[in-house]
Amino acid sequence: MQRVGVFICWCGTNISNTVNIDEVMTAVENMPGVAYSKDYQYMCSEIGQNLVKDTIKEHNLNRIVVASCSPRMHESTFRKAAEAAGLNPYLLEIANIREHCSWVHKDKEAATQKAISLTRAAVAKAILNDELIPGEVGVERRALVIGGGIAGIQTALDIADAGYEVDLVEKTPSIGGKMAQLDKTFPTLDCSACILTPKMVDASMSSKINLYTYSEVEEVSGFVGNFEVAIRQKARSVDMEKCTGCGICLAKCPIKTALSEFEEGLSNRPAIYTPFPQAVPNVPVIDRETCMKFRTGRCGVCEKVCPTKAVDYDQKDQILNKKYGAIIVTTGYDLIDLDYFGEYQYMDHPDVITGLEFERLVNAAGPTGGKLIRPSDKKKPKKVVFIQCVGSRDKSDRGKSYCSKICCMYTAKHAMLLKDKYPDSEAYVFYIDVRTAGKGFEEFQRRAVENYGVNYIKGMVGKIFPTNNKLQVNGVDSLSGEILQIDADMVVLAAATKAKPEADDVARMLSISTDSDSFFSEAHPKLRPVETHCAGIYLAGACQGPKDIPETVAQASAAAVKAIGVLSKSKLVNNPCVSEVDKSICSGCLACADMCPYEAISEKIVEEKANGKIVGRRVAEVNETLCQGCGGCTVTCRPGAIDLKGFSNKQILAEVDAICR
Amino acid sequence: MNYSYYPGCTLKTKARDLEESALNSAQALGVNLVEQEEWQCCGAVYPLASDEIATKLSSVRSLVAAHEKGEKLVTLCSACHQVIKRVNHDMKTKEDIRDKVNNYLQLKEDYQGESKVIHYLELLRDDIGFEALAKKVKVSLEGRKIAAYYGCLLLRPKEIMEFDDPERPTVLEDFLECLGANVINYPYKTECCGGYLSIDKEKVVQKMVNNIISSALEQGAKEIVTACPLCKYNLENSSLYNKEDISISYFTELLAEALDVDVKED
Amino acid sequence: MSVVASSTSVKNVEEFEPLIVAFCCNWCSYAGADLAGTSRLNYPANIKIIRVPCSCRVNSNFVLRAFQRGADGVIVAGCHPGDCHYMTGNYYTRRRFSLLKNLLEYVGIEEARFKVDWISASEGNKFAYVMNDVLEKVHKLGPNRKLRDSRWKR
Amino acid sequence: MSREKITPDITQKETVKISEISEENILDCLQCSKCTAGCPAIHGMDILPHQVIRLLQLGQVDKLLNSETIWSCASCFTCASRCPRDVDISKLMEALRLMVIRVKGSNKLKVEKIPKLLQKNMPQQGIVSGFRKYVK
Repeated sequence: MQRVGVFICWCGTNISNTVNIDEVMTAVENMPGVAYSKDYQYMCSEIGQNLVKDTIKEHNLNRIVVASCSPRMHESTFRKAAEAAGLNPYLLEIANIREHCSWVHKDKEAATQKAISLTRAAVAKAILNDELIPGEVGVERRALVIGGGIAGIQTALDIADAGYEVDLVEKTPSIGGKMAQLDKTFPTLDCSACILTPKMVDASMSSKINLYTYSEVEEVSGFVGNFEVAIRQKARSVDMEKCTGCGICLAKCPIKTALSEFEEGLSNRPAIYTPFPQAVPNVPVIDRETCMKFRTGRCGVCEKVCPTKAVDYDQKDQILNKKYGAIIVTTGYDLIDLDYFGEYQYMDHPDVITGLEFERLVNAAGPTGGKLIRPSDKKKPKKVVFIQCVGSRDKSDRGKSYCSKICCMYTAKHAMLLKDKYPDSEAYVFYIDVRTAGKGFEEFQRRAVENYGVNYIKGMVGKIFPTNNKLQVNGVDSLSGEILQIDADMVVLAAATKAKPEADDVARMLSISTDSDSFFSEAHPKLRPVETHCAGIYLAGACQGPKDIPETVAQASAAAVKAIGVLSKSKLVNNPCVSEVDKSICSGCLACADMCPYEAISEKIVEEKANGKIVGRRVAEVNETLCQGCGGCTVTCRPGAIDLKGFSNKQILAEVDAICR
Repeated sequence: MNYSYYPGCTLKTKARDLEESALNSAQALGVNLVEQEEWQCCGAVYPLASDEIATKLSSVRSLVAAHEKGEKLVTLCSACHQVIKRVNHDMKTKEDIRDKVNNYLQLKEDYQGESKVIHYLELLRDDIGFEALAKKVKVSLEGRKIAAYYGCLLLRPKEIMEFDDPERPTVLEDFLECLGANVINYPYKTECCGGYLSIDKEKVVQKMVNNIISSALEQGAKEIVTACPLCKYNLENSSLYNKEDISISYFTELLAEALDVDVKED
Repeated sequence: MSVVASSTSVKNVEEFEPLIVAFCCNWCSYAGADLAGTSRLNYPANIKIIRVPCSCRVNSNFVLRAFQRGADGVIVAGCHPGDCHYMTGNYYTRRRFSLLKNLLEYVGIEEARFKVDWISASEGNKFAYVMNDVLEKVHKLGPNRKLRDSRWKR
Repeated sequence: MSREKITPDITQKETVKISEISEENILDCLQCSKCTAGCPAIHGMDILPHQVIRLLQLGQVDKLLNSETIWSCASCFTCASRCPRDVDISKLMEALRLMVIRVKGSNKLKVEKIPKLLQKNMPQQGIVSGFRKYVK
């Protein structure tokens, strides 16, 4: 005889404002199987949980239904409470009367009736719940970090520091990411390279960290604790072991005209190149698209000049297959394309640049050696206009509807860097709003205004009209209503940030989700900010949403802790909601095995007596450690021999019946 | 190839040069622009109010006529082009307008925006192709410093006009280039000339057209081409306008000239 | 019309209150429904959600049973094709239910009563939209009588 | 300047009518003022385009109906095509003009003016546009 206890949560007023708790209580008391029911203001609080625990014992309850918020929120909380009271945690069901009821309905009567209906369904299901015992599975105690920017580097260092092996996969020839391209960092104005390069070196020197640069993750399968990953190491055409990084090949390469990706196209690089002098590893790659040897078969200079014979034109891509316990995604961001913002002349005038290009132009190691000059005529700019929100907070098809978060701060930084270099120059910043939420951020921006005399103009720029040697910027000061026309020497655009173009593919490969802007979705916007919905896969940095360096690093360390949490366990418990085969009615057709995406179902020969003889009969068998519990096989099964524990046919039909009553 | 051709009011009166040069050059290119029967004035401006249906009817009549003949509908005047294209877009995408218009017109078959409306420039670019056009040029415009003036109606709104990038269009420049001209680029080419404001806001229009002409002059242009009679009128009323310094003509006039087609002088 | 609105005795007996059962996959659509909740988007209370691990867990039986027991509409919602948490589950959903749709059409169930859609965890808006849309269409169609088991009274 | 009591109100009749005619959502605007910054006819306006929307958001339709701005807009769609919030201000301007001229006897273009315009060789297209924009 099942004795169901039903606990109804008010969630303060979140539920009780729209759902008449008393009416639900009365209805629940009359539901078949319900032995006890109780409502409370905050069921998830300690008192609420104790209430559940105590009444389980007191009233000898053997099935529990909690009508409260989404099971995605507190199912595990209440399962733990049930377990503490000596009940198998899988005997508990949640009725979602907050997210699916009180928060989406206004009519109290209708919401109350729906809450009753949902609770009735949960009770009907709970009555059919069975005790489930999770299996155990071993953990591959190694982590994979995808993306070698500051987020990836920090995560890898933290995991390595805890004593676990980490593989760091980076698509470009060097780790460092966007941060390596920056000149100074806000709000302290310390040099980006000075704080980043030591970390890059640490990562390469760590015995626990394996760097796979110029590599891409190609395939991911498996699950938490046991991911199987294929990594493509692209052919570098240079032997990593033999190369000493002397750089002779770079100097001798006859091709000098490829655009440097690292310098944002502001300078050229040879066909054999390292992205920047402090690259880690300091081993060049040959860009086969531009290399003469690869294009025409003639040349071979680099091979001839290499003192260690490291150049290898025949090198091929290699696929590495490795296993990992946890994966951290740190793939970063890009700036949007400005092709459709013709009014800013970015595509048509060399003196209109992006913020990232400005970073390179002021950087001592940049294309101008740190001399801030106009790209067109190499002259000192006297008047520089900075335009914020180029494509940010823009819901038209040209831009992104979100705030890019970093531009207000870096624009203030750029204006100060300009004034530092040329105190007699003028800086104008067009903004919609200045957003400086962050420690020391407001003070930093005010310093630009108060100490540096940067002109902040609340308003936008309509269009830039290039005249013979100036950029005539037509704008407005919306506070005073003054129409402005500024003859600028240079314009810097704070282009919106966007997710990497490959983000959707990465998400698909990892079975994690993205938001509508292709940023990866965290499991909970507040309480699980670095986890994904896929156990064992974590996020850090701007691949999850626009972020500055301090936030990225904090998130990276948080993701590392989460990963270490997995790696430090010798065994992980499995999801016990897996498929099981009733061998007595299985016909052995194995349609289920064909369908299973995890290859968790295989054939088994069972011996049984038929006409006095022992004969073998083919049936299907589920490997419980491989089964992930999707339940797809249950539908393929013609005799109906496979069922899914925790979501059995009977249970779901009971829910349907209860709802349709 | 046959096209339905919609002339519009001004091309039969003040802008006869635009029509004649276009029709004659089309003939030279083997394109037959057949004037629609009993076309009505499009209204010159697209009715922006959602509750105005009557002012869209004349455009629909032309669209339906072109649809019945199974021909693309070609326009020459920028204003007509915008009005007819936008009305067609409404018929295609806005159910309430479509229902009301069809109820009113009582056609044999409901019209649902099937016709394709193209500007003569689109015909040259997409149907004939500028490369093919370049081969037919008899008198190259080599050495002539010509600036293209788009104005507003051809380009915006871009999702409906689907004509060219509204901020950095190239179709007129590409066109001039294939006639052999020395194309002058200047940033005011997409700025509005003032349009109908010249009726009683002449001062406002003066400033607008002066900006355009001085920018073109600064970049060294000697000629400006346009596709719109009102643009031409406004530009020629600029205080900076002077036939010796800068002449303003329709793009079709240059086309006729390059193809060595006779155009009657008025 | 004599259908009593879903167990609400206070409501006008004549008023048709459709009952719609929605099967939502745990990873996308159920989360999308949660997001609709946290974003306080409104949709009618006539929709009742049943959580399943994956849309491919939904057996055609469940859908038929719901109609039999008096549901006026059924929705099956899963992750977008290509985004299934279990890699390929929703492809099976898509195929299975295009078949079921044919069957339902054959037995005379109006097309609008059964909807399979893809709603991701980030599409709270879409969730509310689909729910409202289905409800509106079912409301126009009136109560489902075709598959209803007469012994089962709602 | 005196302190007037203004309660922001977008539910009043005129604002609702303008929303209906234009089918634009004035609440989408976040006052970036890009419309004003790019408007080529700005020198003929007493109220700037971004202020037009702000006044609509505040429910101050009267001020707009008496402004020069709505008659100085050439409907060139520069603002609409650049608006980061997808607000088509040209439609709002049209709605405001219609609010004025749909009242009997409020036409802005007097027929007596036409012969003079024709004399000046104004293309028919300009005159027809004028009739559509200034006369109902």
